[in-house]
Amino acid sequence: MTFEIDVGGRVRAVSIERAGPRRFRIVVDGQPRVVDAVRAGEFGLSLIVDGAAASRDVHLAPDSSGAGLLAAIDGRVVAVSVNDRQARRSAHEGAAVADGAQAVVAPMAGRVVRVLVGPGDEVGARQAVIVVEAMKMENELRAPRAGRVKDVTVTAGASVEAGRALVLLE
Amino acid sequence: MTFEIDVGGRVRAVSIERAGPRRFRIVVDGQPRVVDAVRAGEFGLSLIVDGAAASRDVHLAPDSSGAGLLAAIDGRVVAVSVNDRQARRSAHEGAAVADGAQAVVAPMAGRVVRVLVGPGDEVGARQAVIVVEAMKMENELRAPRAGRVKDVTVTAGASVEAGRALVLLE
Amino acid sequence: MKILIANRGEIAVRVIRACREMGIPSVAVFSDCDRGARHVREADQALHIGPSEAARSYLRGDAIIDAARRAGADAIHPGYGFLAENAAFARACRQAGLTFIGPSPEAIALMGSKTAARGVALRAGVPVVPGTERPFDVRATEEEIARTAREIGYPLLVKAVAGGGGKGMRVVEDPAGLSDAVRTARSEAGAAFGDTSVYLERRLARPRHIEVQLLCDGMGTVIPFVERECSIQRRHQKVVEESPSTAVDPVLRRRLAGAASAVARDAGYTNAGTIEFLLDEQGAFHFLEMNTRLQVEHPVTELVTSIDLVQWQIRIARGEAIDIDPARALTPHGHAIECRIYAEDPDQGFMPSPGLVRAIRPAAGPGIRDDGGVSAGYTVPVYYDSMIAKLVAWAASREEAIARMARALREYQVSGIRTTIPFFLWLMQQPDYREGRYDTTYLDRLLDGRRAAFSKLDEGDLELVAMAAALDEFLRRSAPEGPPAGSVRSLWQEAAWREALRA
Amino acid sequence: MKILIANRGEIAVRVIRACREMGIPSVAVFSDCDRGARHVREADQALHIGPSEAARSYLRGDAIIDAARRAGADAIHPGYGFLAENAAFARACRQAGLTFIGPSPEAIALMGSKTAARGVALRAGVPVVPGTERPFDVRATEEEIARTAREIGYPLLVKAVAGGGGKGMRVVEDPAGLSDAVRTARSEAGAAFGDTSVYLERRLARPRHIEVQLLCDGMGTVIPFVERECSIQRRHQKVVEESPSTAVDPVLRRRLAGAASAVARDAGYTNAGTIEFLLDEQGAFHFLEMNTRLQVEHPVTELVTSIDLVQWQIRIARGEAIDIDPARALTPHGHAIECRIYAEDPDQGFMPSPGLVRAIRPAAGPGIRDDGGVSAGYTVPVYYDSMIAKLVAWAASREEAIARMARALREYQVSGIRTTIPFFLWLMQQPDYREGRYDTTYLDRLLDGRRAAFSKLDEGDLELVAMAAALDEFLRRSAPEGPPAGSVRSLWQEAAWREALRA
Repeated sequence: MTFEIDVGGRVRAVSIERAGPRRFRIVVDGQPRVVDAVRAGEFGLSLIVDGAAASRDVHLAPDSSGAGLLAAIDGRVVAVSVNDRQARRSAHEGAAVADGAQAVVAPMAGRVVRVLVGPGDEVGARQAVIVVEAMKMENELRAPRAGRVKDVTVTAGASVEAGRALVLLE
Repeated sequence: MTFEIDVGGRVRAVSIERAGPRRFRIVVDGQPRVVDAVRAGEFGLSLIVDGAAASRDVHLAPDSSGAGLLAAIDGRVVAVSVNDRQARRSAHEGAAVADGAQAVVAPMAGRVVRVLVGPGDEVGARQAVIVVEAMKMENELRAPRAGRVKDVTVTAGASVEAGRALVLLE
Repeated sequence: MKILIANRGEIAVRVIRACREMGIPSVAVFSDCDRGARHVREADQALHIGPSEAARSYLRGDAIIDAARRAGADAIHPGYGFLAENAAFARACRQAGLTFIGPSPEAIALMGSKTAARGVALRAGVPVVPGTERPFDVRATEEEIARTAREIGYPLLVKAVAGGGGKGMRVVEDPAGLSDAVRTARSEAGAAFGDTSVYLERRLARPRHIEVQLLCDGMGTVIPFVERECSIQRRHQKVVEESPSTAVDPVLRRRLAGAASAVARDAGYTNAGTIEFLLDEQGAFHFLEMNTRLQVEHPVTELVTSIDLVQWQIRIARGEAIDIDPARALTPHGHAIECRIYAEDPDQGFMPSPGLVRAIRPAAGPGIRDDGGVSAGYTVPVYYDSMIAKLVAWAASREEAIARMARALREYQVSGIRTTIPFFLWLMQQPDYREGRYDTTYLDRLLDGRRAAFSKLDEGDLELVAMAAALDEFLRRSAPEGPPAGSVRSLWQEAAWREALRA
Repeated sequence: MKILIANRGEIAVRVIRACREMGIPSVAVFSDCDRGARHVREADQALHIGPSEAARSYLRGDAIIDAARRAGADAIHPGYGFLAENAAFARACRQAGLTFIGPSPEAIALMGSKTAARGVALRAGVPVVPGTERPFDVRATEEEIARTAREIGYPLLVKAVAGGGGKGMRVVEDPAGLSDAVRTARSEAGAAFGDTSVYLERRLARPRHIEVQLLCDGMGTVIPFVERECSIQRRHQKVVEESPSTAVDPVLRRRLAGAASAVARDAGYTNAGTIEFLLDEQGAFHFLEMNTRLQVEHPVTELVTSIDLVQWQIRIARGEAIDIDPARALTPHGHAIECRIYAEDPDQGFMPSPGLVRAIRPAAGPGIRDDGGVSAGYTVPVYYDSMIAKLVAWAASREEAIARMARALREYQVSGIRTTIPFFLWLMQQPDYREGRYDTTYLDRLLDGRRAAFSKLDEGDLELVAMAAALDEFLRRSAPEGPPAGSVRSLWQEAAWREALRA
């Protein structure tokens, strides 16, 4: 079976073939490996990679949006997706594509503290465009790319739900 | 809905009626209660009992035989069964009923160290009848009730699997 | 005694543990979204006090006092945050006949005003950061404020008198920014604290934040503790604390302790409190403010002094005299570091990351203390501070404590939400942090403009994650069919099916 | 340095943690049933060494040395049990060019013979329990043995020279039972240790088991530590240990330390080891034996001295000189208690309770150290010792440590298997235990004939459990239909369905 795994900004082709009760022949981008793997707990996978006998634990669980997967390895975390399931970093990117335009969406329920841009403004990539307060913190939401502000759908003080588009770019 | 709950050596009739999103009217042996209950984790149930607002956590999970349920409350553990599912303390009782006779069965894989009784012997309730070694320990298996030994199916030194009947009583 | 804990999360769990060890019944309160929270489940009693918004639950003093009455509690522990430094709440407790486990309402009110607190420090002979001694009148003219600012010198800070946690505070680099800063600070302070008063304070260039924990009983005993170093801050929020400080030697420690004690005595302070100082580059310290409550970071003090601060808070509140060897409180035994684990995504500018905690397996073992506030199955809500646990490492030396913290961070597993663990792993490797060379501006400078992810995975790691994700899917597809569908499902069938999934 | 840990369970995890904190790569070995075990997952490398039976895996010195070669390890930590006190294995490591993290094979062999060890103690001027100084010849007549027994006096013990853990040991109350006891002890010892030699020792009436931890480097430095009290034993197996002992004052502590050091010096001992003493009712101590390895109960010593014994084992093994203040090692700082959490059912005579650990949530928070060996999803196998974790509580005083332990035991959650937690909760409430009035016969006397369950639930608790069990079933039945059945199932659908089940 072959899977397309999107992790770390690159899609890797991973093919797997069972070679024994818990042994698998795995080819990653043409590189063959023999891996001894078992599930460990609800989200853990324990892998021992042949040759060096390196033992590594990877924890895979749905992220808070339920749409993405988070992989944890040795205390570090990375988003990963299997096959077509969009490797979108859930709502955290603060951006969603919508017919050519892009929106800065609220990653969580909160209150709009400040709106930093207005319609027609030119913004750079990662420029802060709006500040939303949640969990006692002010969070600056940034433009995912450079562009021009098409519309701002909220004003300071407004309560917003998670997923609401706040600033539209074009 | 009414359930028969066997716990602590007594069967209690428990009827439940939903009274709100997480509120339940529960009658235990004729005693009415209003309980605020939510699941907490995979095996936990958090209960707040009206009146005193007593908050208690009960963890319910299948026991090692998979056939019984163990309930844990404040660090203590008790076997519990719902409706007819036999409240047998899994294989741990070391006894299983079989057409009038009773057998002392091996609670786990191990090695028979000593056989303490022979066919025809009279044994008292909870008298040790055989010693099985497992997990580096010698475990005395006891007769579940008084009676006469009908047969001993193993000899010292034998390896036994979990569930094997070792001593039959009549 | 029966104690109601007017708080939630890890600090509520911390207080419940202290109560249980002392044989005191504990009462939790909870909002809508916290019904299944850990503090509710661990307390002996639990009462609902309102909707999820803090203003309608954990900040509702009347609802909390009513809950105490209903539960038969005779004392209230406020934790930190929420109503912990609210003099009116402490007064309402007193009027309701409840013991407030903390200082008197008078002491809270006095030290809660930053300008009044500065006055207390000055009277006690303790240096303060140069600045105005009284808040500006609301009718103060721009000219008047600008004149005072010139006297103090730039850069300076506009600070809310009632402020805290960086709210109502503005940095002013030069005269041009002054009136804007005063206006926004006033408006923020008004919204947050209901008090628009502000004052000016010189901004020290690269100070360290050093604080002294105190315990004061009703008989006049004041015990100062070895200092805590809290200079690792992100946007004025502490994220790592340790004790002792690499910048404090025994002589300075005694001077800090003496200054802190003098302020507390002058304020007529009782119970646990903390005096915060700024230590400037010349090694001189300046009184900053007093926190009239238990601090988030109290565990590092507990670990290097072996004194249980929460249990002492309770003992002092019930009238006991402090019975602590002052030398023990002031002599650090080893080194302790605390990392505040937040439900935030460090790789997205520390954006809050609320949501369902699918699994959590805290670090443990030698020298590790986990003060956790959540368990598996709990949904971290959007309504409150996002801290889910405090991970504290103790070792004989600072170097070993850092190594231990790194080991523990690597071991800590949280599934379902993002946390700041990868950030702390990164921080523990930074040369300046490891050498103890830092001040309150260090972390913001380090993070400024940083774009790389803290979760640094090399090509080998990424390949491993790719293999694991593919294997996960492979095993799922080759697992036996799902459990029988239908409205009546048995636990046993489900369990058997889950086990089959275990590969 | 790269260290292979020739062990499993909590002690392997303990050593891996020490390695990680020291920046040393770690290598695990595992048997068939331990593939998914925690020590395998936490190590940097892991190698399979054989089937589940210990004799074919963890006791296979050759397979372990081969694994070390394959992994490129240059040192082996044996943990405790298995090959830890096997002189031939230590010798084989040396021959293979591997550093054995422990004493020399010669020291293991010398102190491994109980009669030889008694000889060392006598030469060092340390009193031993009265008994025979040499093992009986296999041809010794019954008459010869009976004569010696009369000289020693009854009651006495027949003990295997190679014994340990209560194996090959028999109590003889009077002359009539002697020859039977010798015969069964010989046969048990032959089967267990391959050595039928036995000797006689007087049985002290109600002794306390007191032991002294030692660290000895290659330069002749010997550091004795504050004593551990291990008298809480069930059938000669320690179940609770603490430090310091309520029966030892500073004067006796120094005498014990001096005696232990003298024995170690005389034996040319290096690395970590423990001298066990019996303290009789008159307050006199007698050398019992030496354990030439790390003990299970080493954490209590670590907690009251703040010295990391495992890290020191590694440092000593790589040739470093001990750099520990002797006063610190010998001065207890607070009090520590350890409970060995076994997969056993205390309510069924401590019957082993192996099986799937469905969930585990160890205790945590102030003063708690959990040295765990299993995680959720692991099946505790029938092949080895049933200990799944060591729970250790530290507090300023013994009374507070007991209260903290009780709090932690109550908090500790293990789902799926029975454990000894309910027993420990009960023990912590026993008046004699709380008062420190106990000896090695205390627990067996207390348990003898006891029939009541340790999990004591009152009528209210039982009613609560009944309600919970009924609710669990009720919620299951009213939950939405199961996840879609079929061979291709998606994680997302399953997750959604599980969440729906959360009520």
